Amino acid sequence: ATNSSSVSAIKKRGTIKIAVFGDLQPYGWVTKSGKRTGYDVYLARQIGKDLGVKVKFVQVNADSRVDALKSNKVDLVLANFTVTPQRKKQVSFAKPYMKVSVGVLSKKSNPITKASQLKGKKVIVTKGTTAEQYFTEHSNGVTLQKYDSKTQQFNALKNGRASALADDNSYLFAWVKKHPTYTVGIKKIGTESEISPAVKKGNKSLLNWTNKEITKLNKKGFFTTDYNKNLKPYFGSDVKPSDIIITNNK
Amino acid sequence: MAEKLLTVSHLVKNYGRQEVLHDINFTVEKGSVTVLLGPSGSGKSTTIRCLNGLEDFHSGEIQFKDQVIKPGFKKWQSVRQDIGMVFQSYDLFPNRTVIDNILLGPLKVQKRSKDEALAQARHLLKEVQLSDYENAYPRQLSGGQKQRIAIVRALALNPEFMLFDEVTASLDPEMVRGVLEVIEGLARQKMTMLVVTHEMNFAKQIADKVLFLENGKIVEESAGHEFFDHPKTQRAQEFLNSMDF
Amino acid sequence: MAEKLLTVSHLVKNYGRQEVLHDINFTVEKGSVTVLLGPSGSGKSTTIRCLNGLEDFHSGEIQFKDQVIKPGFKKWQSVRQDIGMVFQSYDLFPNRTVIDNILLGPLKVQKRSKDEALAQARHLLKEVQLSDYENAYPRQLSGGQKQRIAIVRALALNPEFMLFDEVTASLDPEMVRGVLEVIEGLARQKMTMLVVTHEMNFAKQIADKVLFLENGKIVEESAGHEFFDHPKTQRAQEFLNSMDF
Amino acid sequence: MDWSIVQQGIPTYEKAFLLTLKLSFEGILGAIIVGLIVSFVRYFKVPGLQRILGAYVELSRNTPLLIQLFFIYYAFPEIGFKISAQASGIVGLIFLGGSYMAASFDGGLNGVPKIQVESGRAIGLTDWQLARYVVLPQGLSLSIPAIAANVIFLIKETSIFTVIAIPELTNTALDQIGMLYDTNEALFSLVVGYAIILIPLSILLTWLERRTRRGTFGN
Amino acid sequence: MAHSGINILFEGRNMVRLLGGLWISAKIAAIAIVVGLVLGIVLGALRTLHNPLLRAILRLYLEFFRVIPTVVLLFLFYYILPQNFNINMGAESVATLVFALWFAAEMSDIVRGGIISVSPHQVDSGKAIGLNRLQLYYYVLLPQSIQLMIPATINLVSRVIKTTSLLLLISVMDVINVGQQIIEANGQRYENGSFWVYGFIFILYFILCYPLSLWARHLERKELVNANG
Ligand SMILES: Nc1ncnc2c1ncn2[C@@H]1O[C@H](COP(=O)(O)OP(=O)(O)OP(=O)(O)O)[C@@H](O)[C@H]1O
Ligand SMILES: Nc1ncnc2c1ncn2[C@@H]1O[C@H](COP(=O)(O)OP(=O)(O)OP(=O)(O)O)[C@@H](O)[C@H]1O
Ligand SMILES: [Mg+2]
Ligand SMILES: [Mg+2]
Repeated sequence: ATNSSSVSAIKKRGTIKIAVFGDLQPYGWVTKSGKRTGYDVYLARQIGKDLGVKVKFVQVNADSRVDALKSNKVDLVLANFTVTPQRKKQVSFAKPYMKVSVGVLSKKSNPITKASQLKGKKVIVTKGTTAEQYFTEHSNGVTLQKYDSKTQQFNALKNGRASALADDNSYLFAWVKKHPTYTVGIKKIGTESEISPAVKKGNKSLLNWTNKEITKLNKKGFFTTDYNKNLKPYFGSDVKPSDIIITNNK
Repeated sequence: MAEKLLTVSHLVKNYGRQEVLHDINFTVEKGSVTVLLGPSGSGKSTTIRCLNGLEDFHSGEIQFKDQVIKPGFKKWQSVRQDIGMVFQSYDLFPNRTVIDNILLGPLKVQKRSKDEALAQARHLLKEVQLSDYENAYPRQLSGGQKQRIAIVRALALNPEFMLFDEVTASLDPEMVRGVLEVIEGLARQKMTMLVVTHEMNFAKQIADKVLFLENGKIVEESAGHEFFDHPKTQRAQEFLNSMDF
Repeated sequence: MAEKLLTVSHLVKNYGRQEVLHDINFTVEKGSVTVLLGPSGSGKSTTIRCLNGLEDFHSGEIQFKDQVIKPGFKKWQSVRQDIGMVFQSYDLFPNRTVIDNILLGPLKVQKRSKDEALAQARHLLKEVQLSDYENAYPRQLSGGQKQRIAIVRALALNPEFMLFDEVTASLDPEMVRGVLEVIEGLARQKMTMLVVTHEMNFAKQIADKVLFLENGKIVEESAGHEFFDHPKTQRAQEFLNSMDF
Repeated sequence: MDWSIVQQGIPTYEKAFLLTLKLSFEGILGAIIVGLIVSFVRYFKVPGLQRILGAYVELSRNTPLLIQLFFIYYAFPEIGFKISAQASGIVGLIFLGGSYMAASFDGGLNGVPKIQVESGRAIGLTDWQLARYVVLPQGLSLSIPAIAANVIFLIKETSIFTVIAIPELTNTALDQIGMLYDTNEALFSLVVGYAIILIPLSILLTWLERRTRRGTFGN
Repeated sequence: MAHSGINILFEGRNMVRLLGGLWISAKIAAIAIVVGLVLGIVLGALRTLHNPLLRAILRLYLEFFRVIPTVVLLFLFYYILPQNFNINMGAESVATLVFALWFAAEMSDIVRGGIISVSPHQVDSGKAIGLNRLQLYYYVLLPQSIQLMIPATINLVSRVIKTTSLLLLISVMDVINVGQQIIEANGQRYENGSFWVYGFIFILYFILCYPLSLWARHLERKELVNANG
């Protein structure tokens, strides 16, 4: 079959289908007036503009990002997609535009600051995230509760269904700012990873285009603008831009 | 005159707004057979069902033995032990064997001893020639056999009065005779009975008294043979004509 | 001898492994009434149903007019227009009015003109005294009325041969006469008929020929009166005894 | 499809399978009990209770299990009422299943011919004896096919438990898809898991239906 | 506290968005029901024919859709079809297809049940006046079984509507998905927002399904009266 997600096919179609989150403030979410917004969404709109096509957003959950590409539901994933070796086998990642580690969120009144404290405790994750991956590989006696969506996982934490929640530290920073009774007790667990746009395996044309686009945007300082506009207001003062974004992309 | 077992006075019965029995009066003497005749819908079943409380009635009264029964009467349950009833449709309990059908009343209602009730049940089964079917389930019986068991089930409570509502109407023609013979046997034993039937030859042979009902009224009451040989009303005459082709 | 309309030779019919008709042979003469008698389960209905293809048969052959019918015969649909049948259970289509029931065959099967078929239907309705019920639904009719309509529905196709399978068996006794009178009327008009009935008086009166069936075999074949007055076999004698109480 | 992946997953799916069975069993048992209570209350026309249970039945039948679960699991704790995920699942299944079971029992009890009740009365049975010896045994056996159909329906509904993070079959498969991207293998194991439970039940159901239609339960 | 939470529904365009989500669910259900109804009637009628092969195939079709939970069907169709057969459909089309096929399967069983419950005497007497197979279905079997089928069909319709709640699992922007967006975006301002949002969705579904349930009950009661009368 021909590549229906190649740059020329997209241009011909006049729309690009991009997978984003809908419930992950401040990366991909929907305002009360129904408008999609966030760091990833901002990037997605820019990509659409630079391609000269309309953007059609497809809202995904973490566990459906790979299949959304594989089954041609989307051309590009911009949903806080962390690059991992397993995922590299399934999809092609472009150059990274963010960095991230797994963090652990807990109640301020009963903070968890060391991995050893998690032993025998329940920890909330979202299916298909790097956090789930990490704790599946380094279980250390942790019981995982696996949810489908971000809404569900934070809801469950608020309801006290587990003692901690593990996810990318970048969202956790944002979340605790709005929920001051919680803290990101462990800021980094495991190694630091990168977040990249992803395309279907073998879609060279869109991959190359995206790589060039990221380099170009970097030169223009796009990501700093994006950070200041979409992320900064959500983070506490202890988070620096360099903790999150990658600006020296070669 | 013989002793009266049942007296029905001014019985009125409504279904909703429709009055289906208007001022019914009759008596039943102990040891006699009364046959209730009348066209379809004339109120025969309704009359019989009022007599053992399956239907409430609106006004009038029923005297059964010493018991005076008025509308709203509550103690049917004890009265029913003295009044056996057999219906047109097969009504054995399909989930119980023949013997369990028969013993349910004697054991659970009358609290009689198992041995005694069983002995009587077997005796009755023998009389209707169905001893072999003690442990059969109703579905294994023919229609005629079912109706004979239904009669035994009613008799097992030792009732003083039996009601039969077209008990052969659902049967294959060949099965009818066996059932009627059982009822005839009871008549010979001087069981008091009220019988609704469409079998005219049988009615003629068995009736001490005939009540002819039409539109919820008793329009003729005669001694048995008299009714068949010399019906008084024209309507009864027509009815008899229509019954034998 | 009169012309033969139907000849059945060596007809054998199985239900699964059970053979229910064994080597049935008989003929039906044009304009005659043949009555099929026999105990329940002897195969009367099965015989009749084979004659218009409601049941397949196993071996043997049926000759109807010029048509020779062997097992696996496919063109029943055209044959059936010449053979009317009326069943025991009320079988009018409950979702259609009386007149629609009657006209379905003439209009949809025989593709006759509406005017002509309607005129004939009204004529037939008048003959069975049900002109007033043209637009009634079956549920508004009594059992006897339904059966008379069913007969009309069959006649509306102008069949040369009519089959009746215990058409009065589900009726209230008072309704029976009206239906039998209609069949009698047809006999007087020399309609060829094969009739299964349990009404012995009627059978006696109407039968030109009687076939007595038992266990899937014709055990006796006689002229009408002869059968009732002097049955040849003991089994037929017993059967006749059991039928009149 | 990679069979070695399927094989590796067997122990995980076995656990999920057993959990699905356990939750189904407990939920269905509860639903049957609730159904019986509701049905009896309606059959014997218990005043007051009849109305309350009527409202329950309407709420239960006319809303999706998913929302019922969201409510029990995510929303109720916000107003101070919290139970575990598995308990929420079971409660949800009972809440939903109770009304379906009640309808099946109703069908059975109302299917007992009136003549049966009358002939019980005619031999002098009390209301309670009538229920015990006549209406219940016949009514319950008449409701069996409908109950079996509900059992199948409710077992399938347990797949929705995935939204409250219960590691039953569906949750396990979605997890495998999300984390390891073995979509084909995961869906295969999932379908096999349900098939092992449901195909025998479905065959049983067909048999029960045929049996009832043939009237072997009847007179 | 309860006072403030309910306002989450009236904040911004939240109400309109929720209703928009409901509209998508309703649209998918409606198309699936219409398509499934037609297909189901045809398949149901075919299942009453005495063709063993056809019956086996249609039976298998029914069992497949009856045994496999709808969530799983949605995933199967959403992921497997495009990857293995190179058919590409949007989430909404996949959902519509799955619901239509599922509806048709269940409907075929209702239709078959209705048809075979028409008394065999009716078939006999239809044949006896010479009707052919097609005429038999058209004039006798279908019209007589429709009354029996309607209540069960209404129940099935209400099941389909309720099952649209699963659409969120395949990324359709249905009412629940929208609800989650709202809860997430407003979570910190309304601590018990999820109670009110889920409560509102609960009521929306109830409003859609309750009239159907009343209607089905009414018809069932009418049928009971007809059967006795
Ligand atoms: N449950 C009921 N509700 C309303 N009307 C009824 C009911 N049962 C009987 N009727 C009416 O009461 C009248 C008397 O009916 P009943 O059954 O007593 O007649 P019957 O003489 O026994 O007739 P049949 O010979 O057909 O059994 C009829 O007009 C009938 O329509
Ligand atoms: N569909 C069937 N399947 C199997 N056996 C059948 C079937 N129909 C009839 N039989 C059997 O065939 C035999 C003949 O039945 P049939 O109905 O022809 O008898 P009948 O003489 O018409 O009896 P009745 O007077 O009761 O109507 C019986 O033994 C019956 O059990
Ligand atoms: Mg009566
Ligand atoms: Mg017969």
